[in-house]
Amino acid sequence: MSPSNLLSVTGLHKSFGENQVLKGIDFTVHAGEVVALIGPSGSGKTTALRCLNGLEVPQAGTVAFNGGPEVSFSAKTTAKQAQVLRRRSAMVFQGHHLFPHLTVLQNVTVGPLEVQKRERGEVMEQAAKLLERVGLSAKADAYPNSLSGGQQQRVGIVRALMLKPDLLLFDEPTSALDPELVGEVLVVIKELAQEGWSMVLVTHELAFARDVADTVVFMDGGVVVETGPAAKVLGAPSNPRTQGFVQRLLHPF
Amino acid sequence: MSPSNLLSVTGLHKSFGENQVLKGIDFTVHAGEVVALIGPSGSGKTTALRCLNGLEVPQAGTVAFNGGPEVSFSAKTTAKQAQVLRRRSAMVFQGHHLFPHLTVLQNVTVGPLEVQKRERGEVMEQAAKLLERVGLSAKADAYPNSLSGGQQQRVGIVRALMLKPDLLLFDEPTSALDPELVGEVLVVIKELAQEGWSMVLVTHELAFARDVADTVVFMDGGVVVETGPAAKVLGAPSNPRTQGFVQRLLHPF
Amino acid sequence: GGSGSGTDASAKSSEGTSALAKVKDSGVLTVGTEGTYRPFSYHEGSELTGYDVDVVKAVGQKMGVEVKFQETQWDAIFAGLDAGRFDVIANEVGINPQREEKYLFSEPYSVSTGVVVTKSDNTDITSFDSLKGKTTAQSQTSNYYEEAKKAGANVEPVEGWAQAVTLLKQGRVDATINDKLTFLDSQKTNPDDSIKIAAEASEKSESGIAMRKDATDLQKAINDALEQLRADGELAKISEKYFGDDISK
Amino acid sequence: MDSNWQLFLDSLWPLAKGAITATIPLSLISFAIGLAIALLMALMRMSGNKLVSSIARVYISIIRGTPLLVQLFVIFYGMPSIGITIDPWPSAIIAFSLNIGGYAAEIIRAAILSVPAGQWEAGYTVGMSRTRTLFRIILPQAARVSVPPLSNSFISLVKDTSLASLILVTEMFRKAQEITASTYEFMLLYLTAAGLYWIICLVLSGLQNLLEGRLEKYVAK
Amino acid sequence: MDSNWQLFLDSLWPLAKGAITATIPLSLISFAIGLAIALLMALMRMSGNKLVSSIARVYISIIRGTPLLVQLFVIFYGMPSIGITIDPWPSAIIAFSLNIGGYAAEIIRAAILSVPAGQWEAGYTVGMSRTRTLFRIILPQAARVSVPPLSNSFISLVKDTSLASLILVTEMFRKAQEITASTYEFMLLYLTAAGLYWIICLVLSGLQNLLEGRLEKYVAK
Ligand SMILES: Nc1ncnc2c1ncn2[C@@H]1O[C@H](COP(=O)(O)OP(=O)(O)OP(=O)(O)O)[C@@H](O)[C@H]1O
Ligand SMILES: Nc1ncnc2c1ncn2[C@@H]1O[C@H](COP(=O)(O)OP(=O)(O)OP(=O)(O)O)[C@@H](O)[C@H]1O
Ligand SMILES: [Mg+2]
Ligand SMILES: [Mg+2]
Repeated sequence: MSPSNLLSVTGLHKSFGENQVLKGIDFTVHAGEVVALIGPSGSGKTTALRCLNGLEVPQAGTVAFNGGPEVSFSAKTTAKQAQVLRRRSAMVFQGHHLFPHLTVLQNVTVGPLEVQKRERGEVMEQAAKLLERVGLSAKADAYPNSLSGGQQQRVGIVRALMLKPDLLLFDEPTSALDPELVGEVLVVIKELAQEGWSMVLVTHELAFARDVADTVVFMDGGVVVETGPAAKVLGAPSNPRTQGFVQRLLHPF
Repeated sequence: MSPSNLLSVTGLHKSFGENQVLKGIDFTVHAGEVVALIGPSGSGKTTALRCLNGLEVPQAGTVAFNGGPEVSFSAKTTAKQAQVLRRRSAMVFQGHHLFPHLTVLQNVTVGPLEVQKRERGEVMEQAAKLLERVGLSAKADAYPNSLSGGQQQRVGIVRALMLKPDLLLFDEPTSALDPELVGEVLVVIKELAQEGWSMVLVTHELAFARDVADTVVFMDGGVVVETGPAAKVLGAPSNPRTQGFVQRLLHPF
Repeated sequence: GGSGSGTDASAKSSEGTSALAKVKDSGVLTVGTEGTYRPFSYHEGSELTGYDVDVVKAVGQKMGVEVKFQETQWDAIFAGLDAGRFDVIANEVGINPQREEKYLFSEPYSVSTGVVVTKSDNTDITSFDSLKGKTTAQSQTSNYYEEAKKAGANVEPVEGWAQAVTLLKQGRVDATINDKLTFLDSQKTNPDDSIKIAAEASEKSESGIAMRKDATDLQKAINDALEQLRADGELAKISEKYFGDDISK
Repeated sequence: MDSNWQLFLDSLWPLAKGAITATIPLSLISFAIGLAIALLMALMRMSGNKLVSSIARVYISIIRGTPLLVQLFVIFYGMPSIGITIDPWPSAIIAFSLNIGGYAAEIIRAAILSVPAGQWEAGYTVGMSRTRTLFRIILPQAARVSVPPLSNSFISLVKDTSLASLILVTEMFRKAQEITASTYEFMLLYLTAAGLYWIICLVLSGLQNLLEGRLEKYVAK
Repeated sequence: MDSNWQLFLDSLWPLAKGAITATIPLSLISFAIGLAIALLMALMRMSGNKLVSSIARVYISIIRGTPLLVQLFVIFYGMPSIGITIDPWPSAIIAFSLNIGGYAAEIIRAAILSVPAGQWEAGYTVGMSRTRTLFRIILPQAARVSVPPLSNSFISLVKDTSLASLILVTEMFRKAQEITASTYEFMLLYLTAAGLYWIICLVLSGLQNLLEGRLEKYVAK
């Protein structure tokens, strides 16, 4: 592993019953790099991303963080064994999945306080700073249901940041949002990217991917079809499947 | 009413309890015209559209089709009185709302056969033609749950067309769809527009609106802020609220 | 015992027709009974049988009417009589002053003794009086519920004999008071030497056919029939059949 | 032990006969009528008319708040005092139907409310009236959601029919009591009856699963 | 009529006392224990282990498929034959708890399943274990969904406690029967008891509404 590699994914295979969803996925994330994972619906993007967070257990392959943990999967790997990966990464879900019975502040602090057992003062300070940063200081004591979709998704991002992960994982963070609210979330993600956070981003917002991603990984049918710099893969894709997909999204009618 | 006017909407007022949602809406649809209704979330677009189909009963104002029906609303108007409007218009919903317990064919023919009591042979012929037209002949006997989102929405459009309405109403017909499937639905709507169907289209797809709409109506806070040719309102809006909104959607980050 | 209160009723019925006339007109005497109270009213296969059942059948014969049985649980039996669901109850209903306040009774057709049943190894219960402070299991069916209370016992209500004996054998109660006949019959069916009769009541208890307060003419007709059955030995014969003994007087 | 075994075998047929001739038909008929009442009550409860919905509320509250035993008593033993005398079987069916009517009303109401509002509107937009939309569009979908709780009610009803013995209906549990009365073996007989109830309930649960499978496609996804 | 009125007044206090000293505490205690059993059974039923989930299935099926009366009898009259003699009150509490355990297990299972899968994953992603996610994240949300059906079970239980009279527990209905035994005024006493049950149930429904309101925010929207 080269020293600047934060994460190496090699040979991931994952089946659900008969359905082989990942057929050997390889890619690398360097420290500070933004990787966009794109591809048609059903191509396995979500599944691949979830494997990085130990939410899905592949049957073969390796997920290795520089400095550990490193998990080599086999048919016998259990969910418990996969969960060590959560020490380094944190996930932001498409549907935000905030805890509806906890306030915004409780949502973002429950992990650090109750699981990581960090010191209360420090956690509260961090929470205040991050909520401030996404413009939600005033909402700390509100319940998620009283927030707009964009606000909920921003809280979701703070919840992930609070865990101090080395790698942020986003699964279509704006696709469940009202079109007008998409911008406010993309702006936050863009700022995080500019600050040097490492992230893997599954998205259909190709214009956004072109703007913020360093590398684009195009998946189709459970394999990586094309990988390269964002401008190259999205602007002048070499593979015809990539071309068709990009065309369909950028010029739908 | 000028003879080319298909529909005139004047002074629509609608409140839900204390919440005044429409504060006097006026616009006109000419025969063969495509009107796009745009505006921020909560501005009352859906409510206005539903009033045209008698799904919502405003407290004041008039909805008049050329040649009737014409309904003048007051606080006493009942849902029953409003429902005559359905004779001329048909609605395509955001979430398609197909009947899950009926096949595709039953979904599109239940109205003509059981409500309009039209002749079976003619109805079946029309259904076959329209399903063919949206590329779903093969799915006539499938149940909605087995279709993709884009297919479901196309069936929703056929269900509306089967009623032989003079005016088609679309409420964000693609906003619940997978980005890749948006195109196939927009293409169908665009073709209908080119064939000369009259329609009112609530949408956030500004690029699409600019392409297919003749007239754009921009609503905000329950009133019509700006109305005009699509190229004008979307390209060089005169009102600052319109400008802000268009800017936000076209350049989100 | 007997139906001392029968005389003060002026034989007027709510609907203008007397209870007897109703029975005579329809030709049917409807009888409420439990059908689960051996050996008085129970099922042999699917056939309803028992001492009370046979007696009331014979009464019907003498009266020249058909007898129809309605089976219900004790909880509902007086409610059924009140509601006119049946004309009479034949279910070894003990005659006591409380009941006589609300209902009419025929002359008794069954005279028996209440017995205190305990476990065989019990030595401290020897009389009704020694029940004071003890726990007994009684079904509300019988007079014995009241008698146990009178004796100062702590009464646990149960559904019937079988349950009472189970409680007794499990040591959850000290005794149960019931009809001697029930005890004898159960010993005949299920010989069980772990229980015994510990004491016998000095007073006889009498059971009769119960009917509504306004049915004085019906009461008279039934008494007449019982009298005839007594006279021609039929009653004694029925009694012999079930108990090997004449318990009708 | 041997004689217990014999008694068990001997009592199986009488008990099963009680189930076939009374427990099961009583349950089926009452449930069918009860469902109709329940649908009516559910619709009344959802009505915009305050009076109509209050009537349904009170009805449902009384049915659910008072013991079934008392309901049976009132109909069979209480009604004659106001001049209405109803035979045992009709009384039992009336009481059980009214009871199911109260319990199932809430189930049906919840099921109707669980169908997305958009389904009503889709019905309207193809021109259907409220009533037609209800029967053609909403109820078929509500059916799927309501099968599990309704089948619970039905299973409860099967067991509750044992109360009918109080109003002169000879059903399975009454048979068990009859045999108990002459054999004094109540544990054995009650267990046998329980076994038969269990079998009936297992069959019903099996049917429930079948039905749920059939109705699966009726749910909007 | 006057003497009926008098009897009604006279019996109110004994019946209410029966409710306060037996019906209500019996219901409350059994329900609390029953919920714990139900949660365990629901989790077992959802377990990936075939054996564990089968045990729960059979338990639930037997409890729901056999009459409560028989369950009470087995525990009170049947257990001594295998050497276990339990007093009336504990017997009643055991029987009712086991019964609620069976019925509520399915309710709780459905409620847990109704919480979106994403909530589990959100728990995992902030580092929680399965158990912590269950108790900290899932159950609070399942609570809202399960309040209406659980409150139904509770209301049924209140009325079912009348069966405890069969195993020597003197609760409200038994009191009514005792008074009946000396006055023979069935309808009056039963209706009075029914009225008291109804009042208890109305209070419970009121509490249910309060609780539902409180838990409203717990539902993901
Ligand atoms: N838990 C699961 N059980 C069974 N099949 C699954 C599961 N999760 C995903 N799949 C299947 O795996 C395939 C890939 O799914 P995945 O969600 O990874 O695709 P995706 O690329 O994220 O698609 P989309 O763009 O629609 O989100 C699909 O065929 C899907 O049906
Ligand atoms: N049935 C209803 N009852 C009460 N309030 C309603 C109802 N329908 C809509 N509203 C309110 O009316 C306002 C306008 O809603 P409407 O759905 O018409 O907006 P919209 O412009 O379509 O927004 P969006 O772009 O989010 O679809 C909102 O404040 C909404 O909360
Ligand atoms: Mg995905
Ligand atoms: Mg809208």
